[in-house]
Amino acid sequence: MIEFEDAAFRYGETDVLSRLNLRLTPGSFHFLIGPSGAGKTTFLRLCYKELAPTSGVVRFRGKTIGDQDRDAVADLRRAVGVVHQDCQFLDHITVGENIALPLQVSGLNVQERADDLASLLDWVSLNDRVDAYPPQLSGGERQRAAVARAVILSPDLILADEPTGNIDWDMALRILTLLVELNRMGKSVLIATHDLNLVRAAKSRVQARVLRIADGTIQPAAADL
Amino acid sequence: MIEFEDAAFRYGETDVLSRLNLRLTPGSFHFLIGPSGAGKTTFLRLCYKELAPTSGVVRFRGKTIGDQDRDAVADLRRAVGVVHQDCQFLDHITVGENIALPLQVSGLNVQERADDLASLLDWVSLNDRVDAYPPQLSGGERQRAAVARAVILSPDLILADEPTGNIDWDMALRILTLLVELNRMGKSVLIATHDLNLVRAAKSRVQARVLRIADGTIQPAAADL
Amino acid sequence: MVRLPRLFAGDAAAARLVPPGAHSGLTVSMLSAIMAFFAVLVLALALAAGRLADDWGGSLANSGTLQVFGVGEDVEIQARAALNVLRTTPGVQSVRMIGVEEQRALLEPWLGSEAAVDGLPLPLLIEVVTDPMRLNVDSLRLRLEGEAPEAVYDDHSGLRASLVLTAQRLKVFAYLCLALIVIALAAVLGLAAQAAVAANTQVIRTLRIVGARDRYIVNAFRRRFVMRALGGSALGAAFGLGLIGVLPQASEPGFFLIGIGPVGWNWAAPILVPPVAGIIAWTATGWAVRRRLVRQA
Amino acid sequence: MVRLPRLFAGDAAAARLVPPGAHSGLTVSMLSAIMAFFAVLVLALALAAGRLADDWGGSLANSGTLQVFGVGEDVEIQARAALNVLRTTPGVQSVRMIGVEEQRALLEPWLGSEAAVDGLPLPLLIEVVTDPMRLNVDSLRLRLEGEAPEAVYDDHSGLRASLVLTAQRLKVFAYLCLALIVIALAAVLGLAAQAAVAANTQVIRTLRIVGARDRYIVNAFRRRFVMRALGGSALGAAFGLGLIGVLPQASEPGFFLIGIGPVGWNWAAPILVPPVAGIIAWTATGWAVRRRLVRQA
Ligand SMILES: Nc1ncnc2c1ncn2[C@@H]1O[C@H](COP(=O)(O)OP(=O)(O)OP(=O)(O)O)[C@@H](O)[C@H]1O
Ligand SMILES: Nc1ncnc2c1ncn2[C@@H]1O[C@H](COP(=O)(O)OP(=O)(O)OP(=O)(O)O)[C@@H](O)[C@H]1O
Ligand SMILES: [Mg+2]
Ligand SMILES: [Mg+2]
Repeated sequence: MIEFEDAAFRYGETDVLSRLNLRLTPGSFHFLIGPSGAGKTTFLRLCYKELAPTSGVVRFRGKTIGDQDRDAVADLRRAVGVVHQDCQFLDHITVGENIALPLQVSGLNVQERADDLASLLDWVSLNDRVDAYPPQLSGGERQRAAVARAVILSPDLILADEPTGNIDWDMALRILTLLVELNRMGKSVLIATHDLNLVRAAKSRVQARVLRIADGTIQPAAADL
Repeated sequence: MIEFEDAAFRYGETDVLSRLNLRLTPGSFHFLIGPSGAGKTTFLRLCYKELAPTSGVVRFRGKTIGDQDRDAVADLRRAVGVVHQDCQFLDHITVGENIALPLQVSGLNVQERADDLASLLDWVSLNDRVDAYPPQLSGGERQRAAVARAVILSPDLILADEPTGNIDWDMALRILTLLVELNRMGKSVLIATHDLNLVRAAKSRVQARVLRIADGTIQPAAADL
Repeated sequence: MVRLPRLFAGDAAAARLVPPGAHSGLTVSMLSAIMAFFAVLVLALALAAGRLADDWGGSLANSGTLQVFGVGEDVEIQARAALNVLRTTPGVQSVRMIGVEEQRALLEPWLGSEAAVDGLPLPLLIEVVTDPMRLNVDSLRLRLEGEAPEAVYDDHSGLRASLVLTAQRLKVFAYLCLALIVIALAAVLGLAAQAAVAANTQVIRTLRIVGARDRYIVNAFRRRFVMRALGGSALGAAFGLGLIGVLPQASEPGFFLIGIGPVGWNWAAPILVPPVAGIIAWTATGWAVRRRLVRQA
Repeated sequence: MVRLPRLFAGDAAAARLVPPGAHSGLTVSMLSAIMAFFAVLVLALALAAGRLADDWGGSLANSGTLQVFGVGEDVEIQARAALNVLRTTPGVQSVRMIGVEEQRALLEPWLGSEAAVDGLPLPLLIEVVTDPMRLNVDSLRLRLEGEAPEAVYDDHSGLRASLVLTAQRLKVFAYLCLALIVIALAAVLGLAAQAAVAANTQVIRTLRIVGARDRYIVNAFRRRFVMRALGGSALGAAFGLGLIGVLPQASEPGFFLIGIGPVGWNWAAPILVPPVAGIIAWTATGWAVRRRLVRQA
């Protein structure tokens, strides 16, 4: 699915990531853990090419991302669903329209998918907030809407950055269940989180591997957590 | 410190909070828990008058907040430090300037307080990010900066909305320690959170009371968590 | 311009993704309106000046005056001889006797009341309409000298030169102003487009992140921007035309200086102002959005 | 204006809290520059028209022409008698003989070449400078009839009326345009201020939340906005003055229509344009920020 080969990244002078050699196979389920400021978000942004590695190569489905033109990158992003840490919404359109945004920009018919949208909203308990605007949502509601938007195109790879930071444990488990379900359907999932309870809860349901980010590089974590 | 008398709040048609009768005494330490979308953020916004109750009365230090003019409300806010769930920063000035913002708008000399600022930044491990701009911070760094800004004026009341949602456990404990320390100096603290581990960790250090928000009203939670 | 139909219909949905944001919108309309307003005024001025130059240059260049001096019978003889000469001169198109009354009216400002003119022994005046391309003034003068020595031909060249120069320079000045306004409009719309794009960096980022292609984003911005430029400039142009309409026209007495109302098909020229603004807006948005996009992943 | 020193010095720190944001900034400078540019041009036009009206109205109203007809000695006698009458008429300030050369120059355009004028028995022309408030033209005419019957007095009233009317209407038109520009500038700056405020809702919210008073926030916005209006309009005014400077002036031959360069102290008037823009910007920001603030807790 995604492959890092000697990839490194620095913001200006400060190295954030280096010597990344890593492969996410299709259908895998990964957690990415590490202290605040370690580079989890940076790593995810490398995966969907919001950032380009300062050296080395990132490949998506075997193709080097850096060599592709801008339209190809747009297409790549339709195959990747991202839950951003600071949920990115358009504040002037409704929550429902925001969630359907990936459909709209891909030129798909939003009306035809209304049923999918409704059942997804049900799952994240947002059906009564669908006509609100993003600034009218509570922090947790925003995060759930972001999850819904990430999966609406049923992408092959789902990247979730701290998707449960602002929500209570019951809702966190619901979202985890959703992601596990998608993984069972063959999608790859990568969750960056600092919540070890979530990692433990997932391990009982799916064969999840844990990556630890430390000192600018990413290593599989020891089995025990 | 803050007193709610029959206060209620609704956004448009939807009741969020009702029949609030509640008193936070000076020097107290409270947690506010409840599911996502229950009204935690709304309650905090009533405390520092970003929202006004649709009925009933909110008093700060014995004075009804609604009766005060805009300058008095500005002064009230200098006595209240708030950690927002969606950290509110000015993106075009540095993190250090953002943290010092309450000093600046109060007309205090920022230079004179440089030492306080430095030790505070030390505590939240942000001293090497002080010249960055807020969009260059990681999610957890932003949250720590928000905590620092909330306490820089050493306000009498500190309201923290999900202050540890994006940071790892060790850092969460550091921030808890900071807030407990301030509470020991006589400040009142109110933390809205969904993280029961944090509540448990606090109970071992300070005499914290827990308020549970449910069905639009706030009740002291049962002793067991 | 192939994409014009799509601009007006197909991408309303995409355009909704860009916030209507009072800031960029109002100023684009405003700027377009103001520039269009001045453009119409200056255009009218240029057209009027052009007309003036044509009038003065044309009618004066196409005419001359023949003065025949002398007393009693002599004048008649001389005039007849002179007219004979004119009739056989290539380039002379028509001749007209200027009556005594008309002659007096011309002289009055310089000589005072009618009574004063009465006593003057006025020459006989003949207005000659010519084709300046074919008329050889020197040979005409030579022939007149021979056949009607008391007749003097004046081709107005002195007076004409300065009037025509004025009108032509006025016209050049007005077109210069017009060019200035068009350049300023392009600059202003370019800046406004850049500003709108800068104010919506987050929107662009979000659209890119969910997989929108560059062209989709450009179209989303373009529609509203072009609409506003069109609307604003149409309003400004209408306002300008209205103002010109209520201005005293060239034909009214005492207004030769500000009779700048367009005449005939000239009314159509200001109608070109909004489409030009629209095309500029179209280009400016495309340029600004693409410029921002290449800096963004 | 008590707060002006603070505007220029004390609140630079507060002003830093409002993002420089290309969008609002560029357009405010731009708008101010364009409006100031046109304001200066139109102001110059108004001043020139005013001068023209004064010239025409003034010099023509303050003068008349006395024509003395007759031949040889008789002219001298009549002229002396007429001068005597003038000298004793209240309201007559000075008299001047118009020489034959000058007279010929006046007639030439209507009579053709110099040779033609030579033969004319020209009247003796006397230019009379008068105080129109005190001069009674009718009684002057009556007295002249008695003492110098060959002398005719003309007070130019016919020609004067239409020229003065033109110049005055031109002046009114120019001042109307100026008023229009000032109103448009106020509207535009008001909208721009509102736009800047709307674009910075988050900034205002953050400042309020950390305990900034309304006045502090108003000042934070005001400084940069006023600076930009001042800077932009100064640039525009300078550009306008520059353009006027390179325009052909009234004194050059052939340019009576566009000799709009300011004269003497008039040069100072366009300098008022930037301060006016500054004051408008000051008021507009205050109004816009306070308007937003009352809607916000
Ligand atoms: N645009 C940027 N410019 C400069 N430095 C940046 C930028 N974005 C992030 N950083 C820095 O890079 C480091 C890694 O950031 P990143 O957001 O990847 O951390 P993270 O692991 O996601 O942390 P968190 O758990 O707090 O979200 C941080 O120290 C951060 O300050
Ligand atoms: N501006 C608003 N307009 C309308 N409804 C709103 C607005 N802000 C919040 N709400 C709604 O009010 C309810 C309470 O919101 P609030 O932000 O107080 O929840 P919360 O307890 O803080 O939740 P979370 O834990 O997810 O942050 C939510 O259902 C939310 O959608
Ligand atoms: Mg992160
Ligand atoms: Mg909340």
